[in-house]
Amino acid sequence: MSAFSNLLIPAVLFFALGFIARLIKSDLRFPPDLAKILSIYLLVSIGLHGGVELARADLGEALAAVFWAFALGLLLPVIGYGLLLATRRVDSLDAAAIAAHYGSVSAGTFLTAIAFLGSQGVDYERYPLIMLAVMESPAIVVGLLLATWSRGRLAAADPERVAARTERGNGGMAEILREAFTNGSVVLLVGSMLIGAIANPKAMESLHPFTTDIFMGMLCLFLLEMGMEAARRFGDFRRVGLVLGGFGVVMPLLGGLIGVMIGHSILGFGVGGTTLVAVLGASASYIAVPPAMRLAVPEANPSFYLTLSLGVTFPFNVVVGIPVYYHLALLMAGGT
Amino acid sequence: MSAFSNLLIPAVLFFALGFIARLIKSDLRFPPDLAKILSIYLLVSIGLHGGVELARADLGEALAAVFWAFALGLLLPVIGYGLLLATRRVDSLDAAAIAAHYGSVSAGTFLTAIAFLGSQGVDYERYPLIMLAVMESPAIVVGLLLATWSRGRLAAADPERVAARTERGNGGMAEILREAFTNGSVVLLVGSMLIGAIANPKAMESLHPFTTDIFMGMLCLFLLEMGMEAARRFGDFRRVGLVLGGFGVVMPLLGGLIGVMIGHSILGFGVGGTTLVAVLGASASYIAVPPAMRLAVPEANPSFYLTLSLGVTFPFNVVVGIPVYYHLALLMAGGT
Amino acid sequence: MSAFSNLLIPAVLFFALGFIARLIKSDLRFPPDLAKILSIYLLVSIGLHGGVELARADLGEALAAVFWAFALGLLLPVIGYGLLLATRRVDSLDAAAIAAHYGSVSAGTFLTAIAFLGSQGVDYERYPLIMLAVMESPAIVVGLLLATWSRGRLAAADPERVAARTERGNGGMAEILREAFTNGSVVLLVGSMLIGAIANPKAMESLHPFTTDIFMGMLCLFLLEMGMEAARRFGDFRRVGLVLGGFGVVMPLLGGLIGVMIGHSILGFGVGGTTLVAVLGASASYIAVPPAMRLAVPEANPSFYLTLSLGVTFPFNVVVGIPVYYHLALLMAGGT
Amino acid sequence: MHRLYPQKLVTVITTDVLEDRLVALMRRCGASGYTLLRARGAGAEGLQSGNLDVDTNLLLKVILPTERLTGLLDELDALIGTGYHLTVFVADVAVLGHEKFERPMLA
Amino acid sequence: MHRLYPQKLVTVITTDVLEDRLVALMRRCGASGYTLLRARGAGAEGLQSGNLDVDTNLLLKVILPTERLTGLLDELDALIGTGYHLTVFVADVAVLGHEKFERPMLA
Amino acid sequence: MHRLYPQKLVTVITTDVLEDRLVALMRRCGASGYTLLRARGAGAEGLQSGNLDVDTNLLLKVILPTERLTGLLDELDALIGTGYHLTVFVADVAVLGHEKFERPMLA
Ligand SMILES: Nc1ncnc2c1ncn2[C@@H]1O[C@H](COP(=O)(O)O)[C@@H](O)[C@H]1O
Ligand SMILES: Nc1ncnc2c1ncn2[C@@H]1O[C@H](COP(=O)(O)O)[C@@H](O)[C@H]1O
Ligand SMILES: Nc1ncnc2c1ncn2[C@@H]1O[C@H](COP(=O)(O)O)[C@@H](O)[C@H]1O
Ligand code: NA
Ligand code: NA
Ligand code: NA
Repeated sequence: MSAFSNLLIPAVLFFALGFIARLIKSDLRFPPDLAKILSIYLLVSIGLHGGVELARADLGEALAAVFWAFALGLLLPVIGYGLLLATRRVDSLDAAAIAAHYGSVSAGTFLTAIAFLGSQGVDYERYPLIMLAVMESPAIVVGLLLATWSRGRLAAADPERVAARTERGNGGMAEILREAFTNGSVVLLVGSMLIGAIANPKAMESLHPFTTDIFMGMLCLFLLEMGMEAARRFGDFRRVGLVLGGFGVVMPLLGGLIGVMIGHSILGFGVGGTTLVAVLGASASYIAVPPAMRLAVPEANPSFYLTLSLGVTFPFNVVVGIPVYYHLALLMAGGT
Repeated sequence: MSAFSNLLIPAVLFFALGFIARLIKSDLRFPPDLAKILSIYLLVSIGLHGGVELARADLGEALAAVFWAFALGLLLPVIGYGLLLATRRVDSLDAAAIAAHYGSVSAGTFLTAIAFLGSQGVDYERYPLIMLAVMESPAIVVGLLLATWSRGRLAAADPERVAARTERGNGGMAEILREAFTNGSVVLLVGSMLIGAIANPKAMESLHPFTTDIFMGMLCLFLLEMGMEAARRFGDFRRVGLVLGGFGVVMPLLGGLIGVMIGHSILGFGVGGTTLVAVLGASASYIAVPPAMRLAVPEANPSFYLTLSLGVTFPFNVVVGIPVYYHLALLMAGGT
Repeated sequence: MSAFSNLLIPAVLFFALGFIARLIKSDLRFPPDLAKILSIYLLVSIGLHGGVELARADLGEALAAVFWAFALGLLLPVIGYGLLLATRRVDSLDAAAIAAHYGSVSAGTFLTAIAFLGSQGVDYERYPLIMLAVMESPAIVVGLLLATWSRGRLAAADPERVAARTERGNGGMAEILREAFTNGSVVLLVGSMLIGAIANPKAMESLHPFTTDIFMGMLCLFLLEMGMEAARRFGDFRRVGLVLGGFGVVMPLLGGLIGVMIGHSILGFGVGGTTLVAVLGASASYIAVPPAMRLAVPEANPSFYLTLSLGVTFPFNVVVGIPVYYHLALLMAGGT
Repeated sequence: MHRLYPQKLVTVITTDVLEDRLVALMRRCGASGYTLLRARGAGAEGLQSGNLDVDTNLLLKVILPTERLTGLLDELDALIGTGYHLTVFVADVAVLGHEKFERPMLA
Repeated sequence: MHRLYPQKLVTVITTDVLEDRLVALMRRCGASGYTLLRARGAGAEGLQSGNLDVDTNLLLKVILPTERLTGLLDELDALIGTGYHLTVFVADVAVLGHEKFERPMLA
Repeated sequence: MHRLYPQKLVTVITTDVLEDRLVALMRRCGASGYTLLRARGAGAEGLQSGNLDVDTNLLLKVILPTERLTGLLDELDALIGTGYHLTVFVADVAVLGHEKFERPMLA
């Protein structure tokens, strides 16, 4: 029943509407800036909420959450990289770029999960909001390290090909770190979180109608557009093939499972919080990581990582994944 | 007095402000995407409202409303086509394209009418909301049929000219129907209506601040921009000439009259609902139909149909028409 | 303490976030239309608020406020022009164009001041809202007059150089006046004010969620973008140099001082109202005046006036100026 | 000297309602890619202010090896023949990395 | 062979504050239409980031029969003479359907 | 006759993620300015729909005195060598006021 009720959440229905609009070749189009505007709005709003929670949070618990967010962000890309190389469908630079996406998160998926929990009447811990803000950057860094390492191996195998590259480089480690942590959406999310934490609480209340009341509507519009975008990318599925497409489903399940374990067993969250940590593990970035990879791993083909993250994993999570992670979390909670 | 009070509605005043801004050659400009964003917002919001009503509606009454919406959408373009040919100011393909606009509706005009009724403290039936969603497509189909038929007649008269055209065609009837029903604004409006009807009612409530509370403000901004756009088109009036311009005033009066009769006598609505059906009949599309005509009837000159629909009929309805239809509805109600 | 609490206002914090994002070379970018959309929203909302106040205002007091707004708008550019020529860092046409900015106002700064007063729990008179709407145009006119006069002097000194110019002219005085008073943001602000004043009060209430409830959030987004823009302009500081940069700090202090005197001693406002008049005096336009100058004084280099108004004076006012003017107002109030 | 090779740059300006149709046409003609810019303007069909869905123009640029030009122009001519208004012009350009433009897009 | 006729493509890049003035100028010079693109950039007048009304550029393209070029350039020169900053360049292009570009816009 | 001088117009189309890098490159090569247009498109790297930060293209135009062309093309070649996908083409244009294009931007 709860799996079905997922499909009665307006946000999910709007996602489906967008997806279907493309499938039936409707000429529905969003102005190109609308998705960008909505995503700025969503990041600022989640950031402010997270900040208010941060200010109230127990320091020890918050630090544990941040630590495990980092750990997830570092671990998942490595697992993904291994899996991708094992498929033998992409070269190692593509694998590095794709893997980085899975260590990071998708705010759209996370927010849909919150709407899902709301519709189930399930309460949740607020720490995952902080984890969301933390998880963008580590995955970028790991992705770039994997790419550098791959490039080294390729250079050893075929010195000609990557000569130009290693010679000029793409900035050293310091530059990589700077770019990972000054990424636009990281700055927006972390900055808003800090503002939410330090700003005058009364002034914060005056923001409530903007950041909270109209939030669901903005999320619906965003998912409508993302549904169209996902369908557009899904159309590139042929390029990606079945095996790689399978990765786009297996990897979130794996990430979700690891997330459930961390959320339940390590962080000790309830069913709601555990579901959200699972979603952090399962979801793949389509906003922060792609530009970072495009800049730093130009050899990787963006149609691979965009198709997987946006065309496969995103719809999978929104429609199937979230209820699955929720049931896993229920199982774990029952099992203790 | 009520005619005057129309001019005290903020939405109408913003329309006037936009119109005047262009007349006095102000350099006020809206970013090109703002009108598109606002119109997406308005369609989604009306759709959701309509859907909530649909879920509650009496099936028999709803079906009757849908049936008569179809009938209006099919009938009005035929009347318009006849009138236009009678003016001898446009060729038959232009007439077909223009006529299609008058079988469809203008959401902006409809919403202004709702604001007008609100300011008069007049309640209204909700079925016209459903009719609004239904009326976009039939008119497109009739327009394309009229165009195909006109093309046939032109081909008979002058086989050379339309040779290329008939040879390659613009897709058959199936394609025409698909395009009419997958038109972007149809998908947005009908899709949102379905979502409003099936979504979890509690979740729908969380959308209320977005779809209802800020609605009037968004409508005002939209009408401000539309006022500018109408004035810009009105400037092309010379191209259109007085006779054709007259059509832009007579046709909505005719459509409004037919609408009043259907609303009052057939559907049995009160004054509010009857006024809204009249507005459906009177208003001309400037969002859904023009692109459809541009694609399918490329021989027609867009400056004709845009000037008439946006530069003449739209301002006429907003300023003069709505109070007139309301008084007609009052008259009818008194007359029974 | 109150100076510090300025930095706990979300709007100011978002400004700082935007500024810092550029300093740390984040790739955070706003879609180019977002700032324009937000500024339209802000102008319409302030206008409507001002209009409601206008309808309630005491005619005598309102006229006095309007008169002194005009006076400030006429006086400040003349002072600025003199100071700028005294620096000997810019030629007289640049001086005219820069000076015009300081006679006008910055809605962003004004709104930040209102948020500041709110956070201090200080009430304020509403007349400054009306003054804000009045102050855009006079400064433009004075700027153009100063430019015409400068051009005359240059022509006397070097007849060759400005020959083409004086010959064709840029429209006479009538044209200048028309352009100053039909400037896009003037039309938006004054038009919304009129609408707010004459519209049906019950209908105005339905706009409340749009114009008031979500206002603070929209302001925060706007200031975030303006922070980025200010930092971008601040980067051009080298072009401007220290002396001219100093003007960007001294001029607002001077304008603020004059504003405090007018607000307190002439208009008899309390601390809140006086602070706002000071901000009107101190702030420099970066929306209405620059395009007007660009069109009418093409010889002036826009990077001068944009760097000063947006890169220097705007951040100075938001971070330092507002609390300073507030303390000045407190001092004056205490001194009576 | 640089590896600059002469190829043709075709520019098409028209209403953006035709986008899908033009893109399909580019694929058929063996273009290796295409670029779209949003535009406004005016012409025989009146003002295209760019504010409404129906009055926004698009400007399409496509680089083609000279030998594929005729095929493309034939198709564009046919489109004009059915009543669409297109502004089409061709310019000579010199490209960097000419092989790139010889590989047709994946269908 | 195709009916490709040589004409001139004039491109003007400047602040979009000048839009109305440039459009009027195009009409005066007998252009059959014009195309406007929104642009950003930098030059002698500094950065035009495109975020503010005052620092957005526009790029205007106009196709003209060669004999109308001189008139247009004269007007543009005059505009530059009054102090406006314009980036102007002319290219040779070959158009499809040349009569289209010879009919001036309706005033 | 008009003071029209021949110069080179270089156009670069690529992902807008590279904006800062390309602008820095223009400065290094002594351009007097540059113009950026937002674009969409498709090519070897697939569809660039323009809706996401990562799949928006930019089109950069720069006018250069002929003698600075080689330096610019060298740099662009190097960028392509490191794996970036750039569409680059050069056209001959005639500019109004050529001195304007010979003054490098302020650093
Ligand atoms: N002479 C011209 N120069 C540049 N662009 C033009 C010209 N004529 C038409 N256009 C563009 O092509 C579009 C369609 O032109 P038309 O078919 O003449 O209405 C116009 O909206 C303009 O953007
Ligand atoms: N060398 C150049 N190449 C391309 N565009 C330029 C060049 N110089 C100037 N521009 C464009 O023309 C606009 C005005 O230039 P300027 O008058 O030099 O400030 C700039 O903002 C650029 O968009
Ligand atoms: N043949 C072409 N004609 C015009 N633009 C192209 C062409 N090929 C590629 N492009 C543009 O260059 C971008 C990058 O191309 P690519 O590297 O092939 O993916 C594409 O997204 C297009 O905007
Ligand atoms: Na993840
Ligand atoms: Na109708
Ligand atoms: Na001032």
